[in-house]
Amino acid sequence: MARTLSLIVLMLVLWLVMSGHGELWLLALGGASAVLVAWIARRLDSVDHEGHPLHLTWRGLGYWPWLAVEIVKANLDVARTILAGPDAVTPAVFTVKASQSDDLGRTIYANSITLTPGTVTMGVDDDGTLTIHALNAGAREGLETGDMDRRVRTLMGEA
Amino acid sequence: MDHTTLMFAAAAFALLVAMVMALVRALMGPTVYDRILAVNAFGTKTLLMIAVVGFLTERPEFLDIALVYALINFIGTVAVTKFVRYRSLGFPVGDNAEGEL
Amino acid sequence: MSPSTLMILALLLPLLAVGPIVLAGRYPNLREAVSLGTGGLLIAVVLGLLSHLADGIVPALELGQMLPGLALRLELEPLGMLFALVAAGLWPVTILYAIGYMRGHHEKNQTRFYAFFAVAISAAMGVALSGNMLTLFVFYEVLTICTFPLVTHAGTPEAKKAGRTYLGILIGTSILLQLLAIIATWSLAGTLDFAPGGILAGKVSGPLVGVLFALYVFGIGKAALMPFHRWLPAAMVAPTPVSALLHAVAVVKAGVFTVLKVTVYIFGIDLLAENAAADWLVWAAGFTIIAASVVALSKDNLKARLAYSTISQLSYVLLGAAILAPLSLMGAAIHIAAHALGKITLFFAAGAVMVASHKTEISQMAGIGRKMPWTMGAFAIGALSMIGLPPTAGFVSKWYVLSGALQSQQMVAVAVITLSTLLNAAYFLPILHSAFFGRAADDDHHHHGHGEAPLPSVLALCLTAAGTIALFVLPDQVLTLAGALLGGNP
Amino acid sequence: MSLILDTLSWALILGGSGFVLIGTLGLLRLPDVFTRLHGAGMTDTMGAGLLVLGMLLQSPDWLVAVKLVLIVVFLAFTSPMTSHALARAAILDGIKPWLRDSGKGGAQ
Amino acid sequence: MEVPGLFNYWMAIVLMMAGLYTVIARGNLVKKLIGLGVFQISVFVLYITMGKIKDGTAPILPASGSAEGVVFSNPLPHVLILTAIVVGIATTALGLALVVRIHEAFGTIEEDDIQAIEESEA
Amino acid sequence: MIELLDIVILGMMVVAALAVLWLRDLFAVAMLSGAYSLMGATLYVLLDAVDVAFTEAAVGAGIATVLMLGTLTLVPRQEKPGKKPSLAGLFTVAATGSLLIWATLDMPEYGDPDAPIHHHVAPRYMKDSAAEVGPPNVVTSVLASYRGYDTLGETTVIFTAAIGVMALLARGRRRKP
Amino acid sequence: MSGPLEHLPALAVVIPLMTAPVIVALRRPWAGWLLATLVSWASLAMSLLLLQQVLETGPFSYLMGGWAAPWGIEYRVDQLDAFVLVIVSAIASVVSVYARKSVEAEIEPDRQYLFYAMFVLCLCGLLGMAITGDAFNLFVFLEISSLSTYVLVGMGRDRRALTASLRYLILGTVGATFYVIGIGLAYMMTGTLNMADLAQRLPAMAHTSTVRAALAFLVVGIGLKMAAFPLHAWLPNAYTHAPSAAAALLAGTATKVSVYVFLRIVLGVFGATGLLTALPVTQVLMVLALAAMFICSAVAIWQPDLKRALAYSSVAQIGYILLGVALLSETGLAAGIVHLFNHAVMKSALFLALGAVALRVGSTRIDAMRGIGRKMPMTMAAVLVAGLSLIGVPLTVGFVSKWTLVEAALDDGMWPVAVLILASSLLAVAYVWRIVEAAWMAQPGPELAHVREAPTAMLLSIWVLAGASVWFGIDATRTLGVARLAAQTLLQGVAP
Amino acid sequence: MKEKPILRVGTKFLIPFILMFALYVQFHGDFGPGGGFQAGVIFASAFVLYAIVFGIANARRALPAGIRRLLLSLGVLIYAGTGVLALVEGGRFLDYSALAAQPVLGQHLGIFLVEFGVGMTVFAAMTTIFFVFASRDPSAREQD
Repeated sequence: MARTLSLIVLMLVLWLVMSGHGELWLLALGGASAVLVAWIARRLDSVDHEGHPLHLTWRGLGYWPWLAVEIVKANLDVARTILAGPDAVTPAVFTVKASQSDDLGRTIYANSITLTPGTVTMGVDDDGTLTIHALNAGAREGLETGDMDRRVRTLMGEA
Repeated sequence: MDHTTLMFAAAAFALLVAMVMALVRALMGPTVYDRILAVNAFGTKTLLMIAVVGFLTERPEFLDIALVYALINFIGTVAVTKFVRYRSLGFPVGDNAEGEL
Repeated sequence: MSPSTLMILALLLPLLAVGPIVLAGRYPNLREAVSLGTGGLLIAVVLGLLSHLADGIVPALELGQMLPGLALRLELEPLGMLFALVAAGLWPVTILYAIGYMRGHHEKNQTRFYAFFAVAISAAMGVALSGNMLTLFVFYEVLTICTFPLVTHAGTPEAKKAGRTYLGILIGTSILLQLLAIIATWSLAGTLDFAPGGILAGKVSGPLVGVLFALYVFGIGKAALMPFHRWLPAAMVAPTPVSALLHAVAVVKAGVFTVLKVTVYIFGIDLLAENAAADWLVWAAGFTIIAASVVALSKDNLKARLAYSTISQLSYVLLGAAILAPLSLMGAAIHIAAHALGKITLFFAAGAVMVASHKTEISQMAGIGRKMPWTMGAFAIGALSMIGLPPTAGFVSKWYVLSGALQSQQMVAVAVITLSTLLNAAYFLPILHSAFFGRAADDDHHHHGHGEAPLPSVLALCLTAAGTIALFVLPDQVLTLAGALLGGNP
Repeated sequence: MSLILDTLSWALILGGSGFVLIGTLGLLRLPDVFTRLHGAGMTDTMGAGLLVLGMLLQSPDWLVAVKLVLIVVFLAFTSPMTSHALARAAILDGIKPWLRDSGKGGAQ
Repeated sequence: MEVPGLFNYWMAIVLMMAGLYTVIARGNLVKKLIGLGVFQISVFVLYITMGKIKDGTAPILPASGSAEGVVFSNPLPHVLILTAIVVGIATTALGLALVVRIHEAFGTIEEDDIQAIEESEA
Repeated sequence: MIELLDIVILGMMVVAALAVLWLRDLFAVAMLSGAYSLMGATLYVLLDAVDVAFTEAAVGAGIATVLMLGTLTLVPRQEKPGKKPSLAGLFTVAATGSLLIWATLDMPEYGDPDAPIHHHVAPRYMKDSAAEVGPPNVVTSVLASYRGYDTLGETTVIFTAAIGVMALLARGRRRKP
Repeated sequence: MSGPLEHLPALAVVIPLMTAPVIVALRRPWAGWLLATLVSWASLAMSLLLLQQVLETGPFSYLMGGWAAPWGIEYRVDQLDAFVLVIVSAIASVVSVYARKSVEAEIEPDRQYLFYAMFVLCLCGLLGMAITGDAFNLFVFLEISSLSTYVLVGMGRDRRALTASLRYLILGTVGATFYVIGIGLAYMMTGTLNMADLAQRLPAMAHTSTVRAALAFLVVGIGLKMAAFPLHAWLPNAYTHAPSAAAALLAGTATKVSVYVFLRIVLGVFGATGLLTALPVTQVLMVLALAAMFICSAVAIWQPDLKRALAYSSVAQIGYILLGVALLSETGLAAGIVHLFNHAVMKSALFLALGAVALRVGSTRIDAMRGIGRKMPMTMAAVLVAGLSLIGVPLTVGFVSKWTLVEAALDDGMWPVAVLILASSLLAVAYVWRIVEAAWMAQPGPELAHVREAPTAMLLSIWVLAGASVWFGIDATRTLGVARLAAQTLLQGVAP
Repeated sequence: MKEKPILRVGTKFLIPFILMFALYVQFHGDFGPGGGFQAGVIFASAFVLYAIVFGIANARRALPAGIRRLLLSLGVLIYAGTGVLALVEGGRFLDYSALAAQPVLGQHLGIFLVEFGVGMTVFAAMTTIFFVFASRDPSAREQD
């Protein structure tokens, strides 16, 4: 129920920032829409800890900026590789272990890996093994340090 | 042309070049996945282009369109990958005695 | 009863008979009684009309507009009266004959036969009473279509083929040529009402008149002018009463009647004469007369010979019209009646021979006159009428046509009539000779012992033979009517 | 203030354009679909991000700004999903990644 | 940079003809429908080009400030094309449904194969 | 700049259209037709037709492509090779095309503010719709009010298409064997 | 007229439109049938009222949404509109009565309600096309009717119905798109979409190549929709394989309304430009019409399937109508317009009757129908009557059309054309007589042993139309009178 | 379900936003690009996404055929009904000015209603079309 309520509030906020119109009529519509969306989302089983990860809000504040910096670094790296030409690439496929306990955590981890250029998660196994394709073999070491894995676990509140 | 316009013009030009290059990849293939990737990248560039054009024409309030592009691009790509992988968009349908009619 | 009511009755009576005929289908006697009774009533109605006409009344009646400005209209005039008399008079006779023939021949679908026959008579009445060309055309087409099931009565492939020819020529010519001519007339004259002296006078001139006239004459396929005569011999597959209907009662008569109507009331003989629009018809009709006679001469099948004879005889009427002389027109009108009576006798006789002896070929008929004296006697009278010898009706009509031709110096026509008379004699007299004086072939053991045909048939053919003679003896009524066609002074 | 903003947006937009171009170049030049994915991903993240940031600085009112942010967030969110889905589909379809040492796989 | 006065129209025509040719000349039914889509979209381009006024802007009145002196492009073609797009997708959907059924019924979606099957039946 | 964009996008559209014609992999063709709509939509934005662009993106690039894919799951993905170019088709296309090109010769030029269509019916929409109808988006005013009846028809069309697809393709209630 | 009747023009279209969703929501076949029937009859009543009103007061208009004409969408009702409305709704009314049995037999139960929804939508589209005064609104309703038609055709039992439907869809869409191009070009030069307004503004632009090309595109586009020869390729299969009720509805109405559109656009809108005479429009039209009459009639003779033969005959009959139009005279136009009605009546009667045969025999191939006249006498008698009408025998509507058409040709002194018109009707004799011979002049084979007469409701519908084709053939003053008025109104705007 | 957590989690997260965006587009057609039609498509696209990721069976359970059919009909009826309402109130068909005391208010209300109807029908139509296609059995292709 708390998730539903928070979803309604979130939707209403979204409405307000997109709309920019303060008339009562539109606000009422926004409220009704938010409720409708919440209802449909529940019907679609979308309002659970995966679909509406309310609990990650605060800890995320620390994770996302870190990730952004990582992304910038990786981008520069990849840009250099591309400019150097096809000969410079040394693709590699390898696996890393995701130590998060549930799918949400693994998803965040896998997506973070993909989001940083140079590495793409190609598969997630049931036991949390991620198959990674990397543009440069060097990316492997970076991941195997487990820095990101740890941070995601922190985000999930597991460590 | 004042310099802000010029700035957006430069961005638009870059995006245009990028779009052409993406289109070339889409035409060249060689695998299906190359095409999907290219069309997806093309879509991303298009949505950026819409945003830039909004600023270029000094009517930037139509960014809703760009959002729709992003959305459609995403759904399209998901549908495509699902399709090439499973050759189906949803079948089997499960035991639904009701049918559509 | 008022003339209008009588005209409506004349149209409706046969139609009204259809219902009872169909309902009485299971009881042949009742069915035929209905037909005969209606026939009697119809004769009474037509005679009633005749008396009105004699009183100088010209009954006319508008049935309602079909197209804007163009009504379905009935109007009685002498020529129509003549045709109505012929058709109405011969209907019960034909029914009488058919009672004997159809039962004797064990024909199937007799109810259908009687029903459509009645419809055909109604259509013939319509043709006779039409007050304008549109109405006439309507009934003309109805007549074509309702006789189709009669022609194909047998349902054999041969009958089907004949039906196709029948319909193809009659519908084809009427739609392609006649309808075109009618619409052109409407377009040019702005009316289609029959009027003495013609409605086209002053509206058209020059070769267009000739073209239009040709469209009419060829378009009226029922007049069987060559080359549109093929349907008539083809239709010989039908039962004999149907042949009677075609050749005598309604169909071909409707054709030549229409030609006369068109000549007199649409064009007017003056217009035709001025533009020399009918000269070609003298040649065409003359050719048809001679050619059909020659073909008839070559036919061994009796009905086929009679059919070609009809083609030839019809062209007399056309010739009479084409000469454009009042006398020959009168002759043409009389010939409608004369030929009707004569030809129906001949067909009745041929059918009677077929029913009684199952013979269809002339060469088989040697000596038959002795077995069927009444039948062959009547046949002889009919044949004389065809040749144009007294004391038969054929003589009267031929005489008038010939006089007209002489009067207007149409020597071609004179020559044709003379030659054709010889040819007619050449193809009829041998039949009579062998029938009465020939010896039956020996191998004819299969059918020997037959006598006359069933009584109703014999009765019918004797009646018509008598009529042929009566028309010669007492032609006044007919002459009056035919004379009235031209304004009252023959 | 305006000058600083403008200079900053210039820098951001040029940078974004640069990344977009480089990423697309990668899409063209890299040897197989998996490596190209990295190039495309670059456009989605850095390219789009910088460009939007540049525009953000120029946006006339906060409505536009909000939508720009929404765009970039949406892209950041969906881009890895599509990349992953694509890569996964390709690998399951039997396409072997091009590897330098084996010299096999890649574009067929 | 000047666009020649009729350039847009000409390009739209070229596009239309490419689409139309796909419809006429291609035997594959899906291809035909896609060609039809291309054809229609090109017609839309023609219409939209029609409504454009140079230096004009989208026909949406600004939320604040006056519209004085602002040139707006013609909204009517836009309205028409909105309708036409919907019609286009409706047609495409129906066409594809038919193609699916045809494939199930004939086992092929190539026009000449289907024709051969139909002729062998008739 | 806008003009350059216009030209290049139209050029790309031509390339995509020809590729649609050329390629035999229907899957690629479907993708390209999606990209084609996307380009079209971009062009509409350049030509100030934002509503149309919005719709084209959602429909042409989105739903149409997904439906195309849905069809391709059910039918073969390759076009049969060996179809000869159609002379009749070429002729038709050439004739139609030349007619259209000829038609353009008397047209008002691109963006000409003096063209008749900007002076007859449309000005009233721009001038009075705010007072008469209300919405700042004139396209909405025209769509929903001035020509609201067209839109009712449009809704009916989509309704027809939906039940049409149902009638042709949907399976009925499953009955117990 | 005031009060609720004032809104008749809108209601005549909107009521069918609103019925369709109700049918879909209810989902019951019988409810669908009932509603479809009721609504068809209601439209007929409304159309008749409209016709009466237009005859009394002359053309009038109805402004949708209350917006004045060139800005909003206008419904403009003149004699021609009202006449076409009556034709469409009358045929639909009769077919709807017939449909119940036929649909039960041909469409699986789950889908029947969709059939009725489509039926009503098709009706709505056709009515909307006939009544609207806005060129683009016409396109929208054209698509409603087209889409529903594609589905109706595609619901046929034979698998060839699917290909027929798709072919129709492709050609129909190309046609509609051509129409849109044409309207766009005309719009470009005038700035308006209202037909009356267009007609007023086009003459000033008539010299431009754009307007001329617009005319060409409109002619070709509408030509495709109305299956004008040689653009008729979609029609024969579509009519042959569509479900019986749908085939009858389409044969009677779909191409007729397209012809109406042709008249409305080419004469009504472009008439005043003088382009019809400046360009060889009428000449080309005449040649094509004559070609259609002969070629398609001849093709019809050789068809083994009667539905197909009749479909080709329909193309030929469209030729008659166009010929009347090409004469560009009042009588010619009146002939064309009255033939819209006449052909609708007789062709629908024929398709309905063949539907009954299909129901009982399972085929409409001529060799399957030997001797059927004895088994289904009433049905086949109706075929005979309607067939005679097709030939143009007097006392049938076909005669009226033919008469007027030939009269028009002769009034213009076109003797050869008149001869050709009549000659082509002889071809009709051939294909009609094939049916008559097969049905009536053969003994039924053993495979017809169990065949019975058609159900009463079907017979009733068939005979209503067959009867109408005689009734209006005997008294054509009303139909022809209206047609003449419509032609006059239409010609008022046509420049000499 | 276990198979692809990335798409699953992402989709779940995204769907409310897509739906909300669609409703925003629906109700802000007056002010910017958008309106009932676009909103309907976007709203439908959320369900399409759901169907693709979670399987058509789940999607159909969440949005049963009956509801879709009802919405499909209701949308058209709302639109046409608005027109009829105007007619009852004394205006012409679809004359929204008759809907309220002030014409502009009436227009506003009318446009809102018809856009709502359009959105509803389009949403139902798009999902129906997609679901019907996706529910088709690909193996049915060999049957004759």
